[in-house]
Amino acid sequence: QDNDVSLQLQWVTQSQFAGYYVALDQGYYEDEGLNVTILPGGPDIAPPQVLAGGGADAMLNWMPSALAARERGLPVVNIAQPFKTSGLMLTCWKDTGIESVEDFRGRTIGVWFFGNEYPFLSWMAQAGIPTDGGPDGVTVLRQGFNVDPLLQRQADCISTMTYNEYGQVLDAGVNPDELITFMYEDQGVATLEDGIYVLEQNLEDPVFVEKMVRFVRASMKGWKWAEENPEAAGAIIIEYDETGAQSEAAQVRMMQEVAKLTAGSNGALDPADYERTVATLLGGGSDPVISAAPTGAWTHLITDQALN
Amino acid sequence: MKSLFPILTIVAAILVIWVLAVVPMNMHLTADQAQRDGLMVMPQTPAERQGYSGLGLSFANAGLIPLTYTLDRPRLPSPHQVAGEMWETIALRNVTSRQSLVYHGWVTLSATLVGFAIGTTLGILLAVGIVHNRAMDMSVMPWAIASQTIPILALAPMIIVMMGQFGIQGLLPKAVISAYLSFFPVVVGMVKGLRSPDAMQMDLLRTYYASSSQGFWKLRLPASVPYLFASFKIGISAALVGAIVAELPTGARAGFGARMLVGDQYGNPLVTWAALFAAAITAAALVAIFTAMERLTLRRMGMAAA
Amino acid sequence: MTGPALISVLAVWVVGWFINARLAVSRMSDARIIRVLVPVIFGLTLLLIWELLVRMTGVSPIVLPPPSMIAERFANSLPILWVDFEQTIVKGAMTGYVIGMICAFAVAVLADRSDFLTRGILPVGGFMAALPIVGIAPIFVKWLGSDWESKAAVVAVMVFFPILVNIVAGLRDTSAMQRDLMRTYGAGYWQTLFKLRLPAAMPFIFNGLKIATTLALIGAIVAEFFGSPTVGMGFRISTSVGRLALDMVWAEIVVAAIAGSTLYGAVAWIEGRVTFWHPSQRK
Amino acid sequence: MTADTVISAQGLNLTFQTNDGPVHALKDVNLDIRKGEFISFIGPSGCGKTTFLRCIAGLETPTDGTLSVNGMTPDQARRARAYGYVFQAAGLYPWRTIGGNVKLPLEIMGFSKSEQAERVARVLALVDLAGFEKKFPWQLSGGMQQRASIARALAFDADILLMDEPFGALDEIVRDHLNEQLLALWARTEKTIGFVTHSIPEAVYLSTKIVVMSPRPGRITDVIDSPLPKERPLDIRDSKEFIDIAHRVREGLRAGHVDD
Amino acid sequence: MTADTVISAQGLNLTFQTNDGPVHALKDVNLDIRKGEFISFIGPSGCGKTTFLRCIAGLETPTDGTLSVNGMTPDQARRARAYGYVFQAAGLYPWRTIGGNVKLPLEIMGFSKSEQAERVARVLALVDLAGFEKKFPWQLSGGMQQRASIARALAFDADILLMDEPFGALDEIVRDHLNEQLLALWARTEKTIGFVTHSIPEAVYLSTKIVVMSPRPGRITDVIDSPLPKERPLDIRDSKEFIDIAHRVREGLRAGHVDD
Ligand SMILES: Nc1ncnc2c1ncn2[C@@H]1O[C@H](COP(=O)(O)OP(=O)(O)OP(=O)(O)O)[C@@H](O)[C@H]1O
Ligand SMILES: Nc1ncnc2c1ncn2[C@@H]1O[C@H](COP(=O)(O)OP(=O)(O)OP(=O)(O)O)[C@@H](O)[C@H]1O
Ligand SMILES: Cc1ncc(C[n+]2csc(CCO)c2C)c(N)n1
Ligand SMILES: [Mg+2]
Ligand SMILES: [Mg+2]
Repeated sequence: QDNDVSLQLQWVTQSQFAGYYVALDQGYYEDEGLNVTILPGGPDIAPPQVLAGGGADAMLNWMPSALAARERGLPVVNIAQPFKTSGLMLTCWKDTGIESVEDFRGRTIGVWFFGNEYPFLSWMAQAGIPTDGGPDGVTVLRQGFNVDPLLQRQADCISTMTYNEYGQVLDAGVNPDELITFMYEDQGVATLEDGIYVLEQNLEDPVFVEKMVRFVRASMKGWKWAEENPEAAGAIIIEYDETGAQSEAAQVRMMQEVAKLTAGSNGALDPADYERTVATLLGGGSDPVISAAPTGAWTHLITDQALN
Repeated sequence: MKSLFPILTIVAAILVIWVLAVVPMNMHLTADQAQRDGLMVMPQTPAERQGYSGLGLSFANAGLIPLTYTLDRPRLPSPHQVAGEMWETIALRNVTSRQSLVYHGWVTLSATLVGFAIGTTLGILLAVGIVHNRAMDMSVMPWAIASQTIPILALAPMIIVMMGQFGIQGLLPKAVISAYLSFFPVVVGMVKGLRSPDAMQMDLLRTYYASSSQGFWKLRLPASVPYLFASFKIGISAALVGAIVAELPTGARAGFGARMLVGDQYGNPLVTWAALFAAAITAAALVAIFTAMERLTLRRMGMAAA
Repeated sequence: MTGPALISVLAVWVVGWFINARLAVSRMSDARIIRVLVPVIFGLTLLLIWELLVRMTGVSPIVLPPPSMIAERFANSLPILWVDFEQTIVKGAMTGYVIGMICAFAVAVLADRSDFLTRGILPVGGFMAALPIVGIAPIFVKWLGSDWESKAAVVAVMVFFPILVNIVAGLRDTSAMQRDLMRTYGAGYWQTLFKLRLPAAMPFIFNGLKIATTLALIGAIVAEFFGSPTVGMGFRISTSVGRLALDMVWAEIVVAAIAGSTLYGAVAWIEGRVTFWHPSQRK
Repeated sequence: MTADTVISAQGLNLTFQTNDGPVHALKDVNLDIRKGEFISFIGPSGCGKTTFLRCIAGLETPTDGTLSVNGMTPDQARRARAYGYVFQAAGLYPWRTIGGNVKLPLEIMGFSKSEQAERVARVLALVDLAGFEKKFPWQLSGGMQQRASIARALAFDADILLMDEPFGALDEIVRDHLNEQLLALWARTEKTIGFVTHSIPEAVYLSTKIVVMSPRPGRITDVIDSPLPKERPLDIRDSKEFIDIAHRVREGLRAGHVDD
Repeated sequence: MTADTVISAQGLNLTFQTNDGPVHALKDVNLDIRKGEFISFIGPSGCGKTTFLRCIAGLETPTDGTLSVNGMTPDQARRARAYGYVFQAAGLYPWRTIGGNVKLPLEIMGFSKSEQAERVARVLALVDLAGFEKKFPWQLSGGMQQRASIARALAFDADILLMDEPFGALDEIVRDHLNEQLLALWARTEKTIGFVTHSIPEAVYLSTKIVVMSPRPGRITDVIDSPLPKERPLDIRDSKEFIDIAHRVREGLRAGHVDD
């Protein structure tokens, strides 16, 4: 059916994806005549793979991962970029004595892999710090899905999202002044996060394009609503969370933080952000994430129509 | 029921060890928290405390011991915390609520049962083929063993993506993974069972000039029933594990697996532990059901007392 | 699926099966080469079908790579595969296997001293064995850190129960007559254990050890999904999925299958040496 | 070979190929069995008694020589269900009642339901097991189980009955009793019976003809015709005639016996 | 009870508690066995032969009555390793060679290594198994296995030998042969032998005294002293005397036998 859209998320239902759930809940998709299915992600669900397998029409992805997929021969294209700012950061114990990036040498740092390691690796490459665990470099831990490695001091620093894991560290009773954080944005190594991607060949189909226009329009409407109504958006997330294990307070807080990241975006990709992301990734030293600047990795085709 | 008392004894012993272990396991976190709350903690900085073992730190801060039992995010929750969480999510919630472990149990169980049905059917068919066809016997068995050395968690996302490609979502992909884990014990057990009639019993049928299908229905199949039940009992717990594993990459929406993952990701260990125990209890109950069915069937077949 | 693909797949299947069917009923079907050849041909047939299907139906290699691509990746990544193998199998799985085995022996001998303990330990052990690995793995990672120690612990827990059950069953497998014989000699508990019950239990014990090999592998790999250093088979599988390097994922799966089958074979080989006397080992 | 010969073996040879080389289980066996005879095969372990019986039953194929059963090849005779076979152990299926076990061959041979019931009742009565139809094998003593297995072989009323040490596992008293009953049955039904045994008294008590066999290679060393009357009370075994035949059988056995 | 009584049972009773209620396995058993006697126990299945032997061996505890072995309680006698016990099946440990099996009791009783080797060689020669020391049980025939198990019981040279149907599973010829050897051994060593059997000829051929037992409740119904000379060639079994005793035993058995 040609009004059906399925969207593959990168993680389980949470406020990181509030815009879409709000659009669904508030009937924005319906208003556009769309029948949208949101597919939550999970560990080891690779959205590009789902897209390649035809399991979804569109996916959310971090741009480094999407560009890497593109180089691997899966031509995905960014059609919209609701997240303007990166929420990724490293959170460290202050009492370890870490004050600057240089102090990472000899430390153990938790990093998410699964396509989310690219920003970190580029950063370290630019800072000239090896990641092979030598005395001069950092020892990288493949971080699981929680903040325990930090709390239990198995790692000196871990990766956190401003909107999620950082809050969990605080929830565990840690005071912000016990911690020192390194925002990727502040380090000049920020890469674009949650963007909407589709397969390139689908964009040759005017029907699909038209469908995506409506989808992006409704989604952005959802995002803006969520930014303005974080409490309500958190409640909506709780409503859609089938596990029943999420707490509303945490989701509301997450929404408040996410709102800061989506605030600067109307949905259209800012080419300058794109160029910065590519530059960061290409600066990846001996083992760069992408070997050449990609072409055609994004388009304003959809947003131009959607935002009119 | 003469096993009840020994079981209770062992359970009691484990509970005692568990309760004792809570203190050293949680002491570092407790000490950190106590310090933030302005209590006196020895030694004074978290970094120094890292040098201590949990036990050592407990001796240094005996006064903090009660607090180790009430942490919100313990490394090792105390038994009463887990029991409390289970009581709350099993007994106090409406069974249709998403907060109810009964609801999640049903989500997992339905995939388990479908997967088990597929797995056992496949396993039995394969066993029949192996027993009746020499080529199949020689070809399939080594690969069946190799198939079980493949980490299912690695295959699960691929299976789910591939099935998603054909528009199959929801229960079925989970069931397929659960079937993958449960077919093997059934094949092994059934091959053994179908081959359990001795040469004399087989010869007897030859003297009657019985066809091979008569041999199957009148001899091999009934003879394999005890083996079948043994396989069922292993297969059903394997199927449950499969369904739980499959719940992680299916979008971790609902079910025991989803609860375990989400409990872990959002720093809620009690949710994880409660789901873990609920899953083990479910497995035990399923096995118990098959044990009862086994007893009933064998008694009806006249094989119970033999 | 397209017509030609279907036809060629069917053709490959028919040819492969025909060869095997002939070999299986041939006069030399008991010869060692045939016993090896038949499963190999079967495997090759499946691989060929896989290759054909992937190539002819145009499935993206990001979803399912063809075997040829996996083989190429395997050949080109031997050093990485080797360090992953060391980390996961040698450090994680083997250590855990040995620890689990030793614990199982200790508990079995303890339980064996009294019927009361056996009655209590077996059901409780069965209950603990039913705790799903995806639940216990994160807990052990939390307790013991991301490196191989937590993997070894997961493996030890997974293999403990099947081995224990088999030892206990094996120790009970002596006939009343064999035990009475020892009584007529006025033999003590340990004499009876070492001279009668342990040797008699060996076929059971090896049964448990064989089951445990595959469990050990799966346990070590799966536990890495919940936190690990940047090496190891589970780490590589998970990261490679994220990087869409499915050929690497399958190369690791091949390593797992080879390692698993080899370990299984090794245990079976030792079993053959130790239980040479058992009817199932005699020709 | 006369007109009423039912089983005839001429120059029968059978060699098993084993890992330790060929085993000559039967060598140059010649034997004619006439209708209504009760013929016992006796000999030490491994002399080929079972193998010979299995050849007759078409369960084993001789490497050489000819063998005919009711004028057919053994395999044809098997397909024609020409004989009932009783194994050493009762071998009843534990999941079937006694009645169900006896019914088994009838089901396989496609007898009608009513015919099945009727025959089961008749043969169970014949072996003194009327009333035990609904019991499971483990609820019966060893002797009763063995009687049930004989009933099973009788159910489809073949003319030939082949029995391979049917009473080997039973105690002497029960065995005596079953021997008596078997004789009575034989007298009543006029079946041809081939009977393998290890026991000299049993062979002498039952048979019209005793075939003494010897191992390595398995062969017939003596064929002794019994002059005992058809009517045989149990204490015929204390008679001079009986003891003489037994003595002759024992001598025959001893001669062929290779110490192990 | 005279001075040379080695085993003495007075008013022995043993009741097993089973799910189906109590089983009276031994009722009022009185028996004295003198040194050097060869005493056989015969009777139908379930009459308590095994149970009685096990009581003597201290493997079973009587519910009532007194039993002494070598002047001790059976349990003391067991710990003093006063007897060798031979079971119905050879029951050799398959993972030990023949030599290793015979050595087993010696290892347990702590004989020195050299003594072990010497005794193994001696008893294996005694049962005609010299040269088979390195073989595994399954490489031997049933008769040879049974001889090995007798060697095992003889290895530590107890004065009493208790044998529970040791030849039950063997064929008649092999059995004859072992009976002959057993008699020779007994004559040479002057051991006291308690022997359980189902076979009337075997009991008569071997014993100086035959104890006939009867089931439900298990009890002694007859004790027959054998007038046969100590020297017994195998064909003594065709003698009038032998047949008379056998007849008496059979009558005794029949009287006590309840048909199953
Ligand atoms: N299927 C077989 N394969 C190989 N050898 C066999 C097979 N069946 C029997 N034999 C051998 O053939 C010989 C005769 O065996 P058979 O079973 O006929 O002896 P038997 O007289 O019935 O002995 P028993 O009294 O022990 O039953 C023996 O040496 C035996 O080992
Ligand atoms: N451990 C036991 N528990 C319950 N009942 C027993 C036990 N051992 C023997 N019996 C019963 O005691 C009775 C005597 O048994 P026993 O084994 O002594 O007989 P037997 O004369 O040796 O018979 P057989 O010739 O069959 O060996 C039987 O009814 C038997 O069922
Ligand atoms: C193995 C694995 N690691 C990370 C992610 C995805 N991911 C994307 S953003 C984020 C932080 C969410 O708060 C996480 C965890 C995944 N899907 N699988
Ligand atoms: Mg035989
Ligand atoms: Mg007995």
